[in-house]
Amino acid sequence: MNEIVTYTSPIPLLAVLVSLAAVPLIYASSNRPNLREFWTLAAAFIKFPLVLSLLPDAFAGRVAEWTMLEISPGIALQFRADSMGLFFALVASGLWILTCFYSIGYVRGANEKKQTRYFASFAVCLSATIGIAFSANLLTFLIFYEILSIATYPLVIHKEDREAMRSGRQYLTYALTAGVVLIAAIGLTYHLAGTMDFKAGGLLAGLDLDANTAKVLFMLFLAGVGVKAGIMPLQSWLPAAMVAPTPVSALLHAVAVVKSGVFGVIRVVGFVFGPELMHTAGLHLILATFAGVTILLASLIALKQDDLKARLAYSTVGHLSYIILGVALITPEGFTGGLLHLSNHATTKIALFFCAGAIYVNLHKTKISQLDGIGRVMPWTMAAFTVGAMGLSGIPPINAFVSKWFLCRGALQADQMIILGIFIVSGLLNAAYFFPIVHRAFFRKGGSDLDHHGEASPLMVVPICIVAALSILLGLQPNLLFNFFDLASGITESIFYPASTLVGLGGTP
Amino acid sequence: MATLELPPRGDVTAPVHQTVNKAGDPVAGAYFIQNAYRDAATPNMVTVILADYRSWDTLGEVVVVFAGGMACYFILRRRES
Amino acid sequence: MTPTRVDACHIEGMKSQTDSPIIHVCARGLAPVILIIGLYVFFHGHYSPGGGFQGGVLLAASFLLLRMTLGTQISQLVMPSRLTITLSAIGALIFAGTGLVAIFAGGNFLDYGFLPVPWFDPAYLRNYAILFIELGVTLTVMATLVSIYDDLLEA
Amino acid sequence: MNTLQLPILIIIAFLFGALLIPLLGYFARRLGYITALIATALSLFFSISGLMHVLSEGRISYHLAGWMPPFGIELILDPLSAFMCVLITGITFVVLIFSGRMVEHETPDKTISYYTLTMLLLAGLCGMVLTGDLFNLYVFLEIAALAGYALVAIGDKRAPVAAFRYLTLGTVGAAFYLLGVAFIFISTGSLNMGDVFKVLPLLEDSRAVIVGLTLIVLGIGLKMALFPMHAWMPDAYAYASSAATALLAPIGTKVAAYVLFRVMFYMVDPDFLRHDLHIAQIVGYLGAIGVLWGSILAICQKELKLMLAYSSVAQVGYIAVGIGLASPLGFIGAILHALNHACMKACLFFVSGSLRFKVGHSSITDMNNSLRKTMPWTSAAFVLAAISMIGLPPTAGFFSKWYLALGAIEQSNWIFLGVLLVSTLLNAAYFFKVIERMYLKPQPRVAAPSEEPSEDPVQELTDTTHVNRNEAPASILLPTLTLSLSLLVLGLANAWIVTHLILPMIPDWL
Amino acid sequence: MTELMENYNGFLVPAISFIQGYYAYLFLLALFTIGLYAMMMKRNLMKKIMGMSFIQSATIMFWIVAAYKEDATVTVYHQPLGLENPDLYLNPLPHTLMLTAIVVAVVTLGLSFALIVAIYRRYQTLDEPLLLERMQ
Amino acid sequence: MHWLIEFTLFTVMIVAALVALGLRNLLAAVVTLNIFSFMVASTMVSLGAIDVAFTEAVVGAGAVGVFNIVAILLTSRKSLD
Repeated sequence: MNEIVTYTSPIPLLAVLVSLAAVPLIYASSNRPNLREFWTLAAAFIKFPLVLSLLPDAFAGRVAEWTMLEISPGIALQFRADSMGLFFALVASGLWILTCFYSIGYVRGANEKKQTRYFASFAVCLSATIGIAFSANLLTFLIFYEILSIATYPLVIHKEDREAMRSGRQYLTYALTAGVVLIAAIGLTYHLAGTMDFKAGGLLAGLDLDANTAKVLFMLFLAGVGVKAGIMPLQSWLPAAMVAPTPVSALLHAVAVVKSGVFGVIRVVGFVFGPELMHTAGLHLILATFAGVTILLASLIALKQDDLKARLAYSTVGHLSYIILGVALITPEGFTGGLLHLSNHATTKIALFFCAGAIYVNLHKTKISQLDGIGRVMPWTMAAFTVGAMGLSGIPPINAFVSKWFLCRGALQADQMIILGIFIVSGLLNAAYFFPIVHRAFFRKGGSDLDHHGEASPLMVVPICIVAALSILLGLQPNLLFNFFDLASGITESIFYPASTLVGLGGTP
Repeated sequence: MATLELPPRGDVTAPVHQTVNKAGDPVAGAYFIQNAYRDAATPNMVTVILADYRSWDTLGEVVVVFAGGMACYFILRRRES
Repeated sequence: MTPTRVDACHIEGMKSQTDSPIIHVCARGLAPVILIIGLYVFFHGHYSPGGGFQGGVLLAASFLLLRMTLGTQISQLVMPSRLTITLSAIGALIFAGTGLVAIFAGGNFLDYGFLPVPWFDPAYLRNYAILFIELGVTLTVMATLVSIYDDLLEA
Repeated sequence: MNTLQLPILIIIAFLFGALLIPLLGYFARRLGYITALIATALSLFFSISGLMHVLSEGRISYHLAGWMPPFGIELILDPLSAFMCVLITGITFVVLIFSGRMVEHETPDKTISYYTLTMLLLAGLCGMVLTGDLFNLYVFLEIAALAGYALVAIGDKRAPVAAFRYLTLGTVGAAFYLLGVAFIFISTGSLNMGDVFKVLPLLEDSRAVIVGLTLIVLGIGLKMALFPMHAWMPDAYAYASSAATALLAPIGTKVAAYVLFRVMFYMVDPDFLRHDLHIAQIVGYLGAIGVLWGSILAICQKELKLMLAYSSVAQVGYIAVGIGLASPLGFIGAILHALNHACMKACLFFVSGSLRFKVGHSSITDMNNSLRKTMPWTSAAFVLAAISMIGLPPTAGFFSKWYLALGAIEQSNWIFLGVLLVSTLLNAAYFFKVIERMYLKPQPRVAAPSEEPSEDPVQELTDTTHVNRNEAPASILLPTLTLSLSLLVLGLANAWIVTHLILPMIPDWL
Repeated sequence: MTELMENYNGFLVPAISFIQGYYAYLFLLALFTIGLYAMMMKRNLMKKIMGMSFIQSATIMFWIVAAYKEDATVTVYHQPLGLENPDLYLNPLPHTLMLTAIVVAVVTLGLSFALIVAIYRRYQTLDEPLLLERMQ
Repeated sequence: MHWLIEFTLFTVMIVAALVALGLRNLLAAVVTLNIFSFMVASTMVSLGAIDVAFTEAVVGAGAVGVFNIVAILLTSRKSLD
């Protein structure tokens, strides 16, 4: 176990900038679709290795850092690839590659307009997401958070019809309000602490904060990041934003944007307030209440949805709160479980969304009631869908089971039987709203209109299968490929045992 | 009511009429009376102040006049000749 | 309210020559007197109330009198409309130029003590410099007032 | 020339420009524009070297006509005024490049007098900024105001009425100011701001001084369009010609705000400002109301220029809020916002000007998504400037709000904080309304007759992708893009600006 | 009788000296208010301009009153009086300033007339209700 | 009792101002305005500001008077109030 050492390296910056640099290229080649999509792919293929290359250092307790410029006296625009950020960046950039291929298949298949703008916005969104992941202080975080809000707007209104515009307005209202509240929260934090740097264990930890101040501040933060994380009174933009093309829903509204919100919650809990302050000021109860209510309500609402993407959206709302509830437990196991669920939910949910998109492009069906018998037409797709559904319901071989397992252990550790109950009940509800779809797909006879259709284009099916396979692999062996498990437990350790301030070299304490 | 705090009309002891102000700096009015003739050999103090001590104000005034003329020209003339 | 014929007559009446011989003669006689008074006020500004501005207004008054009585056409001969703006710019330039000369001579802007006129002692240098810049003031004020009158009638 | 002459050179470059343009324009009309450009470039050069001189060697006190301050008039070039001069001349330079074509287009037979008035306006504004004498400030205020009234009066059919309202209110403002100066003068015996600063603490609790200051603030508030006194501004800016609006809107109100700064922070005794006198707070609260009121009215507007003008009411409110905070952070926020807002507003008015130039109107209701085809760069510049106006990072607009918000938090002034945050949303409401129309609203079924006739009307109805590009000419487009990009640069470089330019201007006592 | 005298000394003398000292300010305040009233309430633009000129005159007079000294002469150097005692001459500074202010006021009035003419040319009226009606 | 003269002048000044505002015939109002202006000038003389008084007289009777009349003749002579 060694001390954390920071060293200067431009890699975090490059990882942020690479997709941003692709934007002008994408615009320049707007008349040549193949070249344009080549730039997107190139950015994706450069970004992921860049992020990956930071991983060994993180395990060795070395954190790459890059200070760009002072953005306000005493506060720099600073990137730091600590293990928490790396965790999120890996998920986002890794899934971007798959989404790229899928997007190409999707937009060509669906004959979308404005493809250039679509790819450009997508690239900006990814930059912002990686920026959020790597930001070393609250102001940097805020900047990328707002960029993400704005860059997603063109994607939400992509269809440019009345409904899309209404959703876009709703989305902007929520996102900007959140940003504004976040400004207040960050300003207050800066005023109280005199610093903005994220610190494992909490930058407000040693400040002897008054409980009421802490509560107000926490509520501000919660409102700020909670909007993106879809916590219950603030969730309604998310189902509305499902008018966006499916790859957008898949990557952004299941992974990048909403996970940025969740990531923000984790940052706030673990790096701004710290477990101790959370306990002493009773903040974890507030968080847990919100998250618990969200899980149950979202699952119940999802049951009633007939639109496939809407059901997935509410399921997303519920699962985001899983992560938050895990974090709110303030136990090491719960925290680890939450982090793992962040990555696991990403892979499974993206598989589900990909499937929904493939169904839409191939069969132009969006309603669940229309899905009778499509399992025979699109076997691979629906198989992947089944894998995702199993995962989210918490059935063992899939990766989401692992995280749920840890979450439950965390609840036990914290002696919170109600929370344990919530986990179990919502697992059942998940199964209740996913398996009817699977049932319809495979065990009901479809209409005659399905006869002339086959599987979707390979550009879409292959990514779907890869994600599904990934879900299973990660379920069997959580440490495979990217050592997500070690990373998660390392983060947990650094937050809960800040005395040692290190990232574990594999393995829990 | 605030006028009540002003010195009454014709009060010789008003701050404006002193040679030094409360902070001990000289006051302009008395200096002008005492030195205008000496500085510019012109008996009319107002002229001296107008055109020498505060000639920048007067230049401003001339420019105001010019601006007024130009403004009327701009607004009313249909075409520049 | 549309422009009535009366109003139109006024406009025409103001631009053309007046019919009344009394006004005609009086104005013709009065204008030069006002001109002289204006010049006197301007030159005597050092010793009594008066100076550039008042002189300029009086000069302008004499021209305006001519314009009002003789009509715009004839009074162009005394003071052409197209010259007014130029004259007023020249007047202001005289003032500002004096200041600029002081800068080039090494002093601050408008510091007449530095004007490169060697044969005066400073007080008298200031005295004459004041007269000189008052000339600029007079020109500008006179020209501008005439110009404003012309502009009003132009409409 | 001696660097100590810099303060006067900044002003007389404009002054001589103004006086020479009618003379040179006599020979060739084109010379007017060229002279204006040269004068502005010279003044910009002098301002920048003045700023550098001030930062390295301290303030310059320039004694006009060689007389010491209480007797003669003093020009002060300190970091604040130098910064303001650079701002004014820099923005104006860009605006002049922009207005070359615009003026030819809008007032083709009045270019000479237009540029003369422009130069006079700038001479007046620079004079106001640099002077250290209360009465001299009045004179230059009137120069700037007269030129401003005239510039506003030409444009729309309703422009003269707007200009008349501007004139009456502006004159009342100037009269208030002059009366306030009379109170101060009578109580202290001096017109020099430095002298007044020294004497005011010795006059204990004099009501005359308080009334004088109130009158001054009232007068300047009128010029600055502070909330209840903003009635003249929207109409004046909306009905004036595009070139005139682009010139006046970014800097006109800023200079009035600057005067408020001078009076509040450099002339008045600090204890006075903080404890006895609540003028600063009142200004702040008025500004806060103005922020909300201006934004709400801006949402209701259907015409782009009018909307921008109302948003100016709101933006002036931010500066007033910064004054009301009376703390270093508020000071930084207000000054930074003056800079940012000047760039943003200039850019936005450039866009509305280009729209009028090319499309013929700037009505929001008539906008549709053909704009993104015909004028893609202009639309992009608008979006960037709008984002900055809303105050989203990393554009410039965010950071001024950020400092103001920090200042409000520091003083636990939750009302100001709330206003700042709510206004962000209101700004977003009206700017996204425009952006939505610019990019998303489908073209009408029947092409409007005022639009340029297309060769094949049927095709235009069915297919929007074949709209020809019809971008504004380079001399209009380039300044627009430059300013919109400068917003990003200003945002990223704001720390540098704050530490190197703004921190030196904060008075010690603050 | 003595009562009346006491009354005179105790009340009237201060009252008269108060009036003597401040009546000018109060008159000017009234004039200023009249001007403001005219500008706000009068509907004819010409009347508004008159109100404006009242405001300007009031402001200018205010300064002139402030420059007044009891028992002092005009601001022209007079040999027998000498220059040493400033109390013998009126304060020339406000006079100078007001000279400038008057010029500014005149030019502003001139410009406002120009605007009025321009407005009349477009709308054929100077009365605000009609004007607003025709502006629609 | 010098100040009583001024007092009278001030009174006439205010009355002239009110009358000028009240008159519906603008030409008459302008003449009243000239009376007002003359009163101002007289008050200034009484206060010893001869330079200013001279200017005010020249301007009030000359420039502003002429402009006023021209403006009224060019526009309308009647006023609503």
